[in-house]
Amino acid sequence: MIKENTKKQDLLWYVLIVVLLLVPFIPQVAANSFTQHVFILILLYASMSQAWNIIGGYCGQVSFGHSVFFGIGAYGAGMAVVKFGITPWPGIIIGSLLAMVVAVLISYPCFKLKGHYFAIATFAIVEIFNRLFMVWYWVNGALGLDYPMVKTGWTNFVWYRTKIPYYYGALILFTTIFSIVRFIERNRFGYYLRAVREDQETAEATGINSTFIKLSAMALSAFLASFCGAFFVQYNFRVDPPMVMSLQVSMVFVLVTILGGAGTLFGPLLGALILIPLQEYTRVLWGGLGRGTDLMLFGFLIVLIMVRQPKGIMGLINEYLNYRKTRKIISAQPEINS
Amino acid sequence: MNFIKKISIIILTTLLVFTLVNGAAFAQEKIIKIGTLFPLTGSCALAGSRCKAAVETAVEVINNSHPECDVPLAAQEGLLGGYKIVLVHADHQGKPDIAKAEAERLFDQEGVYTIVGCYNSACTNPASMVAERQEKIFMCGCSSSAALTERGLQYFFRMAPTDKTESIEFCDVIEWMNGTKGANLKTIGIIYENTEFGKHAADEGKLAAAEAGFEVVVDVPFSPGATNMNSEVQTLKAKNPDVVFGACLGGDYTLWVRTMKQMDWLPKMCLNYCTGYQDPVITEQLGDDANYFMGGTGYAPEFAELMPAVAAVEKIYQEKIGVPFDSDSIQEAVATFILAQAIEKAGTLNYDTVRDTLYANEWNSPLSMGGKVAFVSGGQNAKAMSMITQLQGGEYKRVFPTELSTDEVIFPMIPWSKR
Amino acid sequence: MPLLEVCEISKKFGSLVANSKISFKVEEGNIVGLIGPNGAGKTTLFNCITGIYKPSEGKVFFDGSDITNLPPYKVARLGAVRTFQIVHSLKEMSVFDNVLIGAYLRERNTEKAREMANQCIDICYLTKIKNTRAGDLAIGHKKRLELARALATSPKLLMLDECMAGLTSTEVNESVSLIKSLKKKGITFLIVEHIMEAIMPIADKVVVLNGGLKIAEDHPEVVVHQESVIEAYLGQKYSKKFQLAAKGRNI
Amino acid sequence: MTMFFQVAIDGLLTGMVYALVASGLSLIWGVMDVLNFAHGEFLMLGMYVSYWLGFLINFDPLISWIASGVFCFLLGILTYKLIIHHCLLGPPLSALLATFGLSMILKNFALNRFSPNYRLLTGTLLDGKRTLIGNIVLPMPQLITSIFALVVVFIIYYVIKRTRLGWAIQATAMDKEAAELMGINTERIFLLVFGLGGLCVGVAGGLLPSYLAVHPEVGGLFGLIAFVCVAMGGFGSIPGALLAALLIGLVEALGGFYIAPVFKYVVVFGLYLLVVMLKPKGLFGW
Repeated sequence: MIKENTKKQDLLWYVLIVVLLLVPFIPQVAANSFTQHVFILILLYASMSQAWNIIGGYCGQVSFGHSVFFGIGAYGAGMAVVKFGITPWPGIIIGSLLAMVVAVLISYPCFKLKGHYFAIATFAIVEIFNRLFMVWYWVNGALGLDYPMVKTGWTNFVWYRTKIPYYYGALILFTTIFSIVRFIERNRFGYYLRAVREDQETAEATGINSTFIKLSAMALSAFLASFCGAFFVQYNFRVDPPMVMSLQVSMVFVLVTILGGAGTLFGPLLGALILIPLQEYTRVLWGGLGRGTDLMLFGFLIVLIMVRQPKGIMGLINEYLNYRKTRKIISAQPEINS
Repeated sequence: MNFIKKISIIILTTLLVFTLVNGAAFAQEKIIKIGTLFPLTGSCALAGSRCKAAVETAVEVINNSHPECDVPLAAQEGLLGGYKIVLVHADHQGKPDIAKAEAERLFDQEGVYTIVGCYNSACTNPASMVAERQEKIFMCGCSSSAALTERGLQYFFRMAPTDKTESIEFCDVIEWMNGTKGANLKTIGIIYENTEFGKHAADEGKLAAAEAGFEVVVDVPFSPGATNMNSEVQTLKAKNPDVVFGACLGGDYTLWVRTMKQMDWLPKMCLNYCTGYQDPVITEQLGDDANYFMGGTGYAPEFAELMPAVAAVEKIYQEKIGVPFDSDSIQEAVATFILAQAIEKAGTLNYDTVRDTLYANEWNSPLSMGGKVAFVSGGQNAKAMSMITQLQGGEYKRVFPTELSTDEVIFPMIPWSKR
Repeated sequence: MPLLEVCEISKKFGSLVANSKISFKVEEGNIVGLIGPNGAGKTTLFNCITGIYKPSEGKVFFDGSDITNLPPYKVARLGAVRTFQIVHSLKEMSVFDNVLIGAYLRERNTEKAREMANQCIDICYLTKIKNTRAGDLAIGHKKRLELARALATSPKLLMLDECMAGLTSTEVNESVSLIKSLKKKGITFLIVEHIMEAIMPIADKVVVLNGGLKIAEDHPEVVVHQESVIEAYLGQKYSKKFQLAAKGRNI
Repeated sequence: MTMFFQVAIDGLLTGMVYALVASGLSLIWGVMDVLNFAHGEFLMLGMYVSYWLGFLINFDPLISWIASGVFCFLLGILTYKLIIHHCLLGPPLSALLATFGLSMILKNFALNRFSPNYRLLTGTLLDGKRTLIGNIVLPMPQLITSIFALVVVFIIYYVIKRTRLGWAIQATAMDKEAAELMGINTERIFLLVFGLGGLCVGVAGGLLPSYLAVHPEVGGLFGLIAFVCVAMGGFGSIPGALLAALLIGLVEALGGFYIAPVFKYVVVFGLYLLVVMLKPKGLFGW
């Protein structure tokens, strides 16, 4: 039965990728750069949240500190292009490795903390990083780094007139991160992550080095988040601390994942699919009024989902599936009896 | 179950509405769409909403016949023989990434001809790059970062004086005071919000001070939206500079002044970049405490005799938003007028022609101080100027340059205890 | 060489002495019962052995190596695996996944680990409920799930902390027979237990603690006759019963 | 030296306001294990209540804190009924995110209704008054607000430690099920605790407009600092929150003055990290 499920899921996964590959060929999308923008953001935010999901969802360590890693990746790319005038790729790699190191260094002491204490400690870390980057002269502090005009193409990962390559870039990012998580989910590491989430003491008693597991999950998560940060900069041609390294950015990671369903493979995608178009289109419709109507609606939706289904949209779907299953069983019962 | 249905209905309606809005073509042919892009939510929402209203005012004057207004294009209706301007508003929330996305949407989806914006320099930068890449014109009213017009963009025009010119003017004032009044001002302190805007202003301030030979003894960046500014003011007080340059936005500005009052400290002279200081509600909020501060001002209601044409336009503006123009918002109106004038003069909507026309002429602009606008390469308005004013009895008195001044500077600032 | 050797273990919490110089040995293939009244320091001793607490003094040797200050997971990796008095199941995961996590300790390959987990589930009679969420189980099943997860790690020594408390008598019997059959497979047991009927018949040796001290260590039938044990722990009812039984045997 | 004491006193005065904001949060956290993300926005609305009373019918903040306290009490109760109550069943994070959503709603509601204008009450009773102790300046609005804060914190503490209601709250905090068995209506206790949390922050909000401008974004940093105070003080401990708040106020002022103003929050958050590294459950945590 498990086997069967896996196959079904595999099929769903391949279909999804093929559909996403074909999205730019839909004439409506191809003609509409804003729709492309929304699609890119969906993929990017789904990837970001999936990176967070590794540590926050599967491993249960709710970190509000991911914008630090996101920001380091972003600055890696930004510094390479703006300060050193080279292609962003070395910066991205160095940034991501650096993010990994920073993740391990800051989370090792923090893992001593439990629950809300951990969450608030990560808050504090974001605020500290944010304010330090705000005054760090070498990375231009509060001024931020603005991209100069550079040659377009994959070497610089910059395009000015089209968004399709960005779309495919985001798709590559998305597929990579989702595949990694999908692989993890079904293997030893994934089970260990969940064991640590559920009960650390039991996990230890079963021979799991929970500190190592948490640290490696954090490192992996930071590495992937950092890639997303680099993509974000390459897409927006600018990086400054409030944009990439603030509590608000961190909240996006958490929000998307939890809304979709933490600790599930498709949760982040579902969360992004709902949240991002909502955010973008409400802004388009009501943002111009300048009355905060869009953000009020956005907040209202978050409250609504949390109140009605605290486990997120995946929880909703699971509930629905279970409901159907039990109904099937119930309807099958009389036949057995008779 | 029910909930799934509800959610999907919500989402579907949202999408549906969006597609409808997107698809709805304007029936009227003779329109020019112009996008506005300002921070309408978030910490700069106040300034953003004023700028938006200023653009609306300008468009109102251009589109309809307003013979009472003595500004170009007011008497006639529309442009190019009947073209009307239609505004599309967008909100960038003070975030550069959203500014870029919205600029793209305005150009690609809404099909606007040009964008007026974005107040925050950090947002103007990426948004104007979008325009530049598409070779479309971007009109910037009041973003003050000098770097914006040093990028060598072809299609970017900015009306307001930069913080660079303001800084130089500040130093001129100090020199003038030293020269004519024997003020003996030597040291400068800078207090600024640690954001793109504040940092730029402070950097330019330091450069200008160094060039003029003043010593910057203390440099206090602070995080905007602070709960208190005790340590900031204490730091200033400890170093006790003769002159303080301030770059603080509204809420922080009141907090700053109040804190100085509590600490019972004032510099001899206080010069502010055009922000919190020239907000029209500041005198209402701070009462007498607001007095004797000085700053660069591009426009204040007290300038009526210098700029007689503003009053009629300001009336329309005030109906919309309840306060008079301030020097930020009026620049956005100027931007709109200049663009309209250029289109009218060029006689076409071709971007290159309009751009060349913009560069080639000196524009008559009754809403700008000095009444003229002319652009130099990079898009800076070379005629942009501001005056140094001092708040006296709740009014912005012109004090420098001397040829336009009406009142004497009250120097040094009257200490709190003697008010 | 004994499989587990506890040498002079003491554990103090501030001024409270929970264990004082306790020593005993567990031979390979035996079932050793660790008994004593509430607060005797049994669980503390367990925690000292498995590395959850660091003992104040003394040493623990397992399978020839010193495990005194090793962290819990290293102890578990060496093959000494415990269960908890208050069940700690991984609530949001299914029974199968719970056991699978145990199986992964020795087997990285997912397919093989699954096989192993299935075997352990069969052994512990959990097959029917293997897809149930662990948090939804009844207490009896939870206790057996703990056992199954520990078992899946292929331990040399299984340390059970009151794995029968709160079970019905049928369930206790099931568990007893399960332990017996596992013993035949060569697993050594160290069992903390309150239910005397369950532990006495199967133990090869019992160690009795009282007030942090070891007061007896011997074959169950011998222990129950020791005055100190009777007084300290068994109380009137059992002592009479056992003494009667002993008398009966004598006659 | 005068400078040092001046700065330290300023810091302590700020700290006491933090304490009042944080004690409400601490209460909620301690009893329900819920972090209220909208706490700063409660403060903001409390400030608006006080501001409008002052602006429209000339009430002094010294009176209108009662109104804003009551307002935030009701707001707390409403929040609990409509949102938190439902979230308690889910994972611990759901309440946090729901209140995050709520904070967005409240912030933008204020923007929508009251416009982004910053507003400051002028001509209040205490406006601009100061006292001097030696060379040290004590601004009256801050001083009175701080004293009020201290009194309210002590009252709350007293209520919890010494009254029947307080015991019921404590019992609920320690073990909800056991408390229910003892005949305590925990549902009502939760409701009340959320109301009390709102009350604390409402009182703070009522007093602040006498020297702090009100605008829709004003609550953000207060909320964040309250979080840190609470976590630093320890799980639900009001004395802990008080001590932490005073410490934070002090460190903020001294750090801001002796290191650099721009680093003052870095110092505050750094201090928090240091404390929890040494005592993972906060100063008074258990």
